[in-house]
Amino acid sequence: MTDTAFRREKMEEGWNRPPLIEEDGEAELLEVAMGPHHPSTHGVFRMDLALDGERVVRLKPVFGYLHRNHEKIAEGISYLASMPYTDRLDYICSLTNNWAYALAVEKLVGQQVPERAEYIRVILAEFTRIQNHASSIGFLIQEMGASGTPLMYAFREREKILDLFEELTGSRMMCNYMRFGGCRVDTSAAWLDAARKVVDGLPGFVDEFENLLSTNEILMARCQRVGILRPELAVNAGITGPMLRASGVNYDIRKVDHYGIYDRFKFRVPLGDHGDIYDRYMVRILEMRESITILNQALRDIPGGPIMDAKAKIRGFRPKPGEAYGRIEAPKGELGFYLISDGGPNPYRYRVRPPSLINLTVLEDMCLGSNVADVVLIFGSVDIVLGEVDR
Amino acid sequence: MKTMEEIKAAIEAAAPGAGVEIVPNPSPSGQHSLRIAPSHAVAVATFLRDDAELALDFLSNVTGVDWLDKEVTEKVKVTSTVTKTVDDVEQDVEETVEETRKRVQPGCLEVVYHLFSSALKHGPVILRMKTMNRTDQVELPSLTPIWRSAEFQEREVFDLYGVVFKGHPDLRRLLMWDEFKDHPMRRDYVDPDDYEYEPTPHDAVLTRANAHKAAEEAKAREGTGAGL
Amino acid sequence: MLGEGILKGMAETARNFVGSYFSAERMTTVEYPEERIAPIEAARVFPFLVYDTENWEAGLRCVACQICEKECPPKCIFIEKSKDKKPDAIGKPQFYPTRFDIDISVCMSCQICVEVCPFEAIKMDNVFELATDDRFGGLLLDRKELAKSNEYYHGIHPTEAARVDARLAAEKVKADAKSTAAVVASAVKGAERPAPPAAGGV
Amino acid sequence: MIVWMDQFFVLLRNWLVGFLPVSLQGFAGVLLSVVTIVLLFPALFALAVWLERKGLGRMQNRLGPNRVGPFGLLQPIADGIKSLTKEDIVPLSADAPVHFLAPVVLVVAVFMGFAVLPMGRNMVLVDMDAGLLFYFAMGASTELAVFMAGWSSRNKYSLLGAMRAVAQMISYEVVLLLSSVAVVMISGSLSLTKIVEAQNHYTWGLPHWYIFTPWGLAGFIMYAIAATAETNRSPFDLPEGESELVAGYHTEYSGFKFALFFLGEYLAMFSISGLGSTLFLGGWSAPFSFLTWVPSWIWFFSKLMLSVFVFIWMRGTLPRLRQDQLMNFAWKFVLPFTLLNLMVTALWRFMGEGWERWVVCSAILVVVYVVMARVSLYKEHIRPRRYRYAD
Repeated sequence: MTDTAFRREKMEEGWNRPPLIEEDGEAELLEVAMGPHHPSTHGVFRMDLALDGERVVRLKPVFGYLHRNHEKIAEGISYLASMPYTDRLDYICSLTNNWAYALAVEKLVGQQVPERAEYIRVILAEFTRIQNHASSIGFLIQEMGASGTPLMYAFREREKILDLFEELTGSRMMCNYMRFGGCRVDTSAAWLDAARKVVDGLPGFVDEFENLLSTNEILMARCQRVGILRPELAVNAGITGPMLRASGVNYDIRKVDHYGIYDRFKFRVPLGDHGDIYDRYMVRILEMRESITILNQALRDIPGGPIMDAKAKIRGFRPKPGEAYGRIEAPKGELGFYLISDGGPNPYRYRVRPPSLINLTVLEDMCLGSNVADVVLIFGSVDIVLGEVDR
Repeated sequence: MKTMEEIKAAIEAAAPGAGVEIVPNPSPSGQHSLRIAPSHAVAVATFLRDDAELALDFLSNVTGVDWLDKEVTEKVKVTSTVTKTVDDVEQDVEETVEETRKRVQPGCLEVVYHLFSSALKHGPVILRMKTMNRTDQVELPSLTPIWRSAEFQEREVFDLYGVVFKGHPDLRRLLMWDEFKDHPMRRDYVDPDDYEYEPTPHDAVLTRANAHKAAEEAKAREGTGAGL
Repeated sequence: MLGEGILKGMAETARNFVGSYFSAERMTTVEYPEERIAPIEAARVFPFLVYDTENWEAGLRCVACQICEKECPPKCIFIEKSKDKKPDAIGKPQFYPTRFDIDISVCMSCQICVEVCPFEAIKMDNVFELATDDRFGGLLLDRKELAKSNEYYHGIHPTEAARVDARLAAEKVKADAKSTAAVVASAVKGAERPAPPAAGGV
Repeated sequence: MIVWMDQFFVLLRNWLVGFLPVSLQGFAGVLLSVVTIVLLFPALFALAVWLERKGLGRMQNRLGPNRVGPFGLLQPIADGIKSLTKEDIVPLSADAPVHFLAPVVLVVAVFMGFAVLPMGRNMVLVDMDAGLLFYFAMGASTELAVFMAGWSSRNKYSLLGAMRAVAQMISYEVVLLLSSVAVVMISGSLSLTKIVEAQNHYTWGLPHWYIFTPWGLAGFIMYAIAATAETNRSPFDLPEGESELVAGYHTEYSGFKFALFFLGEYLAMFSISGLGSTLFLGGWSAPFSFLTWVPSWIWFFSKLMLSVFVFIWMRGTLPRLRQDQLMNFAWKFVLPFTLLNLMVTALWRFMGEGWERWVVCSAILVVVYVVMARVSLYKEHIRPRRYRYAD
């Protein structure tokens, strides 16, 4: 069959149908499936949009393209063996995932963590937060069409932080570092000095970001009063992390739960008043600055001592029956692990509370009535990683 | 924050007949939970959210748990009065004997809600609900109208465990595709044979995959239609 | 507010444009195949098996206890235990793996096999250029390909290897003392296995 | 010698044509010039692509292409070969003839514009009296090509991109034209060679370029904004905003047709930069009187490359606007300001020589600019924010 004949035949079958749908016989709506392979869906994610012109009248997120059934896998392997899998949830910040899981298991078995290990955890978590926020802002501005310049600056700094991670944990992204009752390897003095040097360079980097972006009129025009999320809805919909604080709700699990040793550090929680994209952007910038102050304090005060609790077990780890929910303030929001033990070597139930997924609950509410271009931005400002959304 | 007993009392005062039951948690985490009757769940949830002292406005986590039917072997201390001769005198003595009994604990699907308060910064208060069984009576009331954050998580529980949430605005599969039949997170879920075709050092998987492949090819040869 | 923000941003990119020619801080690119960074000691890629003596087959530390196989999260290790015992490096009869395969296309470099191994027999390599065009044969490493000498281990992870050697030596002294004592007491059994070391990291 | 260098290409052409019979000389001369333009500008396109990738790379602290040839200079050739050997995909439901014609129409229309650009002294293909009008007529027909591409592809993203492109290009066409009118008012001619001649005078060694007058500067800025929008370059690259519309109107183009679109975009950028430098930057005239010995075409092309570099610089820095903001900006800010600029130009024309006209014209323009900018930003509620912290 010739190409033309084939084409003609297909057209008769209805391939030539114009891409417009009728709704209620009134408005002609354009249905667009944004994703799963769209440049700005951060991976494989789909939004089924209905557009009136360029205005969004309906948005349905579709998940599951990256679903690996992480929880099912974890129920079949030992507690320790799930640790490297947590790296692969939110692969930008593996260390906070490690911490959340370790914290949940420590709650389950009542494990203590030595002081030095707690300090190392805080240092690594704050480094993770900085690099996550920097690259998430980079991605956001990339989606605004700045040809990746802020993203590349973010990656430049992230590279330095990842170098630190690699030197300590042996891997840049899949760190697999924390253990129940401490950390896997100790930091050397040289590593701490290198970390201090990186921290000294960070304020300059944040300044660079701010010069480049914060007062840019185009960025302000694009971000201000777009994608507004009211605080009541944010709380009700379980939004956590910078997104919740950008809506003006003072809820930072580091301050609420004081998990680890966060009560020893002096830091503030930046809050936004409008709950729009610009607030989310600025809250992330300001949180980076607060993280730098935490890092400075932690690197100054870090004590000596062991990094693993003497009673911690690597082999033959069998928690007594019971359950525990441990949560931390991961860079993207509340990352929780819910574990039920039946006394066996494997968890009976292992549940991840993914901030990325739950923060998407309000995506439609934020996007209704705005432009296609804004949908991309609003989606970017939520800051998700599909590895965590789909698990 | 109030203790579990106080919360229980408060709920029972606000929603009589809620059938609140404290589920103790023996682990060092000490996170005890409250089991509520599904029939009163919405009322209880509304109370917990709106009560000024509790103000549990933030539903963090919704989890499904699958409890299979299981045969429990438990040692029960049975106390009975036995007539014995002690010091040549017949006496009624209370004697405790440990008996090993077996019984089948019926399985169920359970949904666990972790509640926090963003205003008062306390928590977690853990709510649990049970279905009647694991097969046909798997309906529970949805708490999405009370807390929006349950929307995707209840869809996930529906998808992976098969709990049907009544009153959920948009109950579709979340992670698996719509045509998928089973609920993969259930404990008795069996992987499909074609789960892994790739040769691995684990011959069992490989054997199964090869068998599946062969069967499928045979099927295709017979012309009885596509495999899956 | 009248375009200053835009100009400020343009100044920042201009600064980086010029800076990228002068500052190594800004230009962090490593042009990989020609240029390489110094090997990082902590780096972990895929596991290998340590052997002690000249002969790799006889000197393998692995006693086929299969803990790593059980603990491996993606289940990429496959071990067949021997039926007989052969003397190990110290001369004590031990089981040994007749087959030890690691599918590095499945392995996720998590190092858990290293952590759970009580015999310091499996360690992480830092060779990462393992690309091959044979997906199934080329990436399934058998025990011969996995065996690397203790000197090699010292070469890539010097501090860790020194610590491991010290511990093994201490254990050997202890085991020798015990076996001597056992011989003296004519308790024929002797120590069947070295006592598993105390739990705790690597 | 100086004259010989300056007129090198003209003399070369005349020498070559001299070999032919007189009856053919006129035609052959034009043909030769056309061939030169058709070869030269794609070569310049290759250079500009290299420059863009290298420049963007350096702005983002990357190396840019460096594998093909020395400094990656042969990269454009590799790209060209790649795009030539790629499969040419036409969507099943596309309107095939229109789909095929669109890139051709684009490139032809853009090439036509070069006919009237004076690229050096006596170096103009057709010295038309109404050269400016011809240029704009040709420039406007590129919109047709863009819409043909978007419509014929039968892709929703293409359609949205084409709709955006047409709206944007028509709006900014108006501004482009009106800001050029100011030049015509002063120089009194629509002929581009006359406009250059009018600027080719020097006072105290400095040229009489129109950019060095208040109305000229304002006109140039407005022209630059409109030119950026007209060529769909960042920050006005909405029609092909890859984060929103995948690739806009050329989503469904592959292989050489895509390369033609790419070429067309760059050629449009060259021609519009060339026109801009002709109108405001004195065309081929030297920037200082003591530099007049340098051949005129060198000045023209260095000005052109300089403006191309500014395009690249902006692309490396700025995020893109949203469609409605873009239209608002065009109709509510740029257009009124350009109209005002016309009046200021008239004032300048009739106030006669003297310092008063400098003061009066500058004052009017600055005051109106500040007031309009502030009012429009205020009305859109765009302003920097302060953030509060919780402890």
